[in-house]
Amino acid sequence: MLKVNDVTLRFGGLTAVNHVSLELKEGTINGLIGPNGAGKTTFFNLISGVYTPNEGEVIFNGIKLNGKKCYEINRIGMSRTYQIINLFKKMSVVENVMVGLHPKLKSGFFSAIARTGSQKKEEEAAREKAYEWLDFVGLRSKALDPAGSLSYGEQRLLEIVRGLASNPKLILLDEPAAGMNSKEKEELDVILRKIQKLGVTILMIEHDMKLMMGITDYIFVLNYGKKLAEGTPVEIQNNPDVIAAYLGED
Amino acid sequence: MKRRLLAGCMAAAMLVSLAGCSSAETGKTEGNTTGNSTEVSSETGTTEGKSDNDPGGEFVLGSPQPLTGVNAQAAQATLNGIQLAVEEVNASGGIAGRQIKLVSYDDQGSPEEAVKIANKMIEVDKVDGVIGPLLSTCQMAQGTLLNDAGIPTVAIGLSPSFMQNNWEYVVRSSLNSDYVMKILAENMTQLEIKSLAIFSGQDDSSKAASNAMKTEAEKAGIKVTTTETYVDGDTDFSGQAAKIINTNPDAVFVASYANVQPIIAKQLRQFGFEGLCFNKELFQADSLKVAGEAANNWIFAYPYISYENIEDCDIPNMKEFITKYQEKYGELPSHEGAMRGYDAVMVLWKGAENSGSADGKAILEGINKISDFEGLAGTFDYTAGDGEGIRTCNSYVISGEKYVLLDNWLKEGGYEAIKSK
Amino acid sequence: MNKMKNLMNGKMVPKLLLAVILLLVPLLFQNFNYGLLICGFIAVYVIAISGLDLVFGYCGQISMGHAAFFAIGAYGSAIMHKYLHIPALLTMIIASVAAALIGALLAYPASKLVFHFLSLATVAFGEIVYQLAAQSPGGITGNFTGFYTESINLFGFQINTNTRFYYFALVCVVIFLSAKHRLVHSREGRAFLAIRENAHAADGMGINVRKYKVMAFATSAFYTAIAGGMYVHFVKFISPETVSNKQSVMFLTMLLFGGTSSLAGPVLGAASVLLLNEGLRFAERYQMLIYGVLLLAAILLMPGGIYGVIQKGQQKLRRVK
Amino acid sequence: MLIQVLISGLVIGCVYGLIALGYSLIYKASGLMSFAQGDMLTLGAFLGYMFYGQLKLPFVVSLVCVMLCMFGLGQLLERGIIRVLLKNNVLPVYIVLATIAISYIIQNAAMMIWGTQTLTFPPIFGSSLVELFGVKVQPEAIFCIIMSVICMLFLHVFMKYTRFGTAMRAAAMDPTAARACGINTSFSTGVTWGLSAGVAALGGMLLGPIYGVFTMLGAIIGRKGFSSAVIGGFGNMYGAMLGGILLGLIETGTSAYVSSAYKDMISYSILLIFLFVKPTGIFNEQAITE
Repeated sequence: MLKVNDVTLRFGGLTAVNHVSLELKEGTINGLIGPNGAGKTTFFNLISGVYTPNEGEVIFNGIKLNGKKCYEINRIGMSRTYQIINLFKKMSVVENVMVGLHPKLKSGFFSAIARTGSQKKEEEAAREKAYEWLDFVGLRSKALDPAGSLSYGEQRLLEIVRGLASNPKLILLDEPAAGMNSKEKEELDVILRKIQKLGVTILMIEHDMKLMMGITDYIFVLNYGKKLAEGTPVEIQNNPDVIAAYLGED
Repeated sequence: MKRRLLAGCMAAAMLVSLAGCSSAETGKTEGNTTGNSTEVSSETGTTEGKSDNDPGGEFVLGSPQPLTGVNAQAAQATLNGIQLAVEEVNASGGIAGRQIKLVSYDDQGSPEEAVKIANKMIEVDKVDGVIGPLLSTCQMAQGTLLNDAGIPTVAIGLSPSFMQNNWEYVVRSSLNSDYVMKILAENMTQLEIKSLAIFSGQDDSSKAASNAMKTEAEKAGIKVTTTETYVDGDTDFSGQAAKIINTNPDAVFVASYANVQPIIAKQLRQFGFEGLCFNKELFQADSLKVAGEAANNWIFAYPYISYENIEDCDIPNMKEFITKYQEKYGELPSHEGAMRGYDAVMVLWKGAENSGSADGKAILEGINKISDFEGLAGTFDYTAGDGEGIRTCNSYVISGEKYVLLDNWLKEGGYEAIKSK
Repeated sequence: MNKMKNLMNGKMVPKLLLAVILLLVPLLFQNFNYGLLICGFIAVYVIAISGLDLVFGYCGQISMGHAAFFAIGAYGSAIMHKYLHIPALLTMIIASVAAALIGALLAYPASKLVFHFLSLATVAFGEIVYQLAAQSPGGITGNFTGFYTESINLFGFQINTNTRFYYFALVCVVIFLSAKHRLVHSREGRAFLAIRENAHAADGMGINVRKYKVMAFATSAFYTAIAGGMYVHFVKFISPETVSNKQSVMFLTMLLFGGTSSLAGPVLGAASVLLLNEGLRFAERYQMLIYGVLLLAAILLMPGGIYGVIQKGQQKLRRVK
Repeated sequence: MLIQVLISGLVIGCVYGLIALGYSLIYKASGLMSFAQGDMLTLGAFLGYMFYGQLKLPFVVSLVCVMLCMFGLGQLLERGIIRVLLKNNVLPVYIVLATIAISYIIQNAAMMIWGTQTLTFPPIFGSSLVELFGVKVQPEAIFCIIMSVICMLFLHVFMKYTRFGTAMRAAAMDPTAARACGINTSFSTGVTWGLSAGVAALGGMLLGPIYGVFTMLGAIIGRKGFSSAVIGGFGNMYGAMLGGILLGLIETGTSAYVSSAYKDMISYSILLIFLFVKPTGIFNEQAITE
């Protein structure tokens, strides 16, 4: 469903992403690991349209993404979360999710002002849908609180469910478990499985190896912007290059 | 929840605003003026009978002037002149026996403020007469309101535009700039000027003056080489000055605010223009100081001139005025607005004197009967009924950084001296 | 179903009470034209400021040249009315649509500018429109001599007295505020808020940031232009001084005094600043100095504006309860 | 005529440059924008009139006094108002509006203290005109050009090569990092505001003798300073000066050769065009786009 062929991104002299190719299969949970500064988040920004690759191409469900803007890529069905939480702090929790629904809603400017029947119905349906998504992560009780007032773990979950609201085919999760305690990590594990059941493919950056090895079907390893290895979690655990890169022997 | 909040706030806002208006209405903030005008009396609820002229009541005189902004200097001088006149009139019994209470406002030179002030003067202060604002745009905005309320206004603006709205209750105590332009055109033909460049501000009175100058000049067969303008508040006119000189006119006509006069004078001389310059109004005394010798050979036609010291003045009533002005304010009038304001109050007083009543209509009829009233600007004659009291004035030339009557200057051969240079 | 319950338990009462008060105002102030005039001005400014609130309070895009749209609304309506003899109400709408288009035209290239430079672009735009009004080609705007026009003629019913204009302005305020209320609580409103909060994330959530910035600018231009049209047909005279950059600063001051991103903020802001202006009349030439000092004090002490203070008060009340 | 246009374009351009230097300094040091620079110029002119005109101090002494007073005022402004606003982290527009309030206060306070007349700033080099390329020019005009260039060079050297200058630039780029390396950022931002006020006051002292001193002297020049700063590249010292001179020449040229009616409109349109087409200005200062 996502094919990345030989993609390169240069910042002036620095090659942040160096000829990386990978492919994601429908409905799988994929991991993206590598030491700090390996170019993981840059790779995410590359796919989601924040940067345009200097070389190579990114194909998503047969559509070439090079040069498309973030919101266009989002509308084709790819959502994402951010390493540093990017919630709309002063808006309420449920409103954050409703913003996620934005591409799915139809009501325009004038129907909003005239408050036509269809617009009212669509708004109510959107609000219901948002509440459903809040149940999905157990945040319904805090629906009307400002997003900024949630705990760190809850904000992470809200960001994930905000991404899911537009029923994407693929969701990119940038270190969802960062800053979570073990109980929250267990909950995250359950939620990730629920997301997979919805048929949504996941590509996840994460440093917590226990969580990654338990949940992912397939893992890619990046180091210094190059793809070091790929394979099932077991293969990756015993792959000498990966171990060397992590333990820094070479 | 949102709807309740909206409703509550709307109510709160409207009530706040209405309470505010009513509090303003009960004269809490009565316009008190600097200087020793009569003590501020809190407004009684009853509305004074406008028509009766019981001696007990006061004659409320409104004066909205642009006390802040670019024209603050002229406005302050005008206010001083008005206050001086008010004291004099009160000392000699007031208007039709009623002491004048001056109510002064700052209209910041904005027509919107002028409209609000006009309404406040009519409703809250219940003015019996108004001295018009210095800026014609404010006069234009206020004119209809005061006219429909039957309140006599003595305007002091120079531009002809606001006198064309046939407002019955508005008369002018200053000199309409169209007449000044006729006089200047006569001077130009007298001095055999063949070509003229025009440098004008965008404000209404400058625009009106430069347009009138263009028509008068063409009528007198003088070719207008170019018309340059400047933006209000601008200080650099070198581009315009260079262009004017490039068309090498015999003379340059300048229509501008007071603080622009010295700058353009210096820049014209700096760029090598030695010819005569004509100014739409009096070349102010302190502008003369800033301009220095660059102001020499500037000619203007104006009813009054400002003085460095009292001895220079040889017109009896003017000398008396500037002496009293110096006593009260410790300085000579810095802008001729003082004379305009003074004359305006005097015209109003004379009008009430002729008709013997303080009622708006009566004052107006009284003013239209004035035929030989000796004001600072000269002899006022309103009998023509078009609201213009002054029609002629003499011309002056600046020579040796002093005001000199044009006729004397010509007799002494001052012009030949320049022509030969 | 909880909506119906609210209607029943007297939520209608404050709204009815407000409506009664507002309708009674002219009767209470029979001979008090000045008060009504100020209320008329307040209504005009409420609409202009609500427009500015849309683009600044909700969408986070600063505009320091909004007097330009006020000018387009006022001059457009007055000129069309005089030369094309179109009835005043229609010219107001046409001029406002034109202002909205010009607003969109300005917003499109300006949407990539970061805060300070967007404010510079709007200052420049405001100055250009002011210069055009001050020395228009062929003197169509009457330049500094000003431009006279007539009051609105609603199918034969001349709105020329302060009382009639008060009611007309009241109707306009209700229409425009409820439209803003609905817009803010819709998909577009959420998009505006998302852009204000975090444009980068909004982009990631499928919101075409540029399109919504342009929409916010155009809507606020429409509001401010309508206010300009109402002003010119109320005062029946317009000249360039009214649309100088001092006016743009006045709009921003009122919005910040009142409190941004709220329905009541602009109302409180417009009312308080205008009344303050009237209250300071006694100060004559020191009026602007006091105004500057008060403005500075308000910014330092009351960043949320009056509405912010009320909200803090409500929150404290709720916590106490 | 061309020479006249060039010289006067240069004079007004240099003053625009000085104001633009002030904007760039403030922006470089605190990422903010002050709308009170024009009025700092006016205040500088009034103080200059007081020291040099009324107290009859020699010009150099009064220049130093004025610069010190304005330096102090600039710091006072930053510490008293801007920092308080930054502390209770208000929206940037509040700071912009605060500077506008300050400019109202300065204008009206100056009017109250020095009255409303146009005051004569006594000439610095006697009142005789000087011949330059066959054109009679006021000596103050040449003095203005020279002083502006000196000021720009001084600032450039100060910012680039002195320890304190580099500290100020570091504080602007990343206050937290600068603090980590022991730079007292609050002090350095205060100094920057003081410096830019001093530069504006210098502009006032230079313009005073040419145009006279009145409350609205700096109003329009202040806004034009923005255009010159953006044209040159906002935040860049060279850019400010070059932008100022370019704008001065373009303005004087258009009003001489084309028409003076739209002189102001042209300078604002240039600002708009640069903002939309080349926001980074001639010196490619990466300050503007997101």
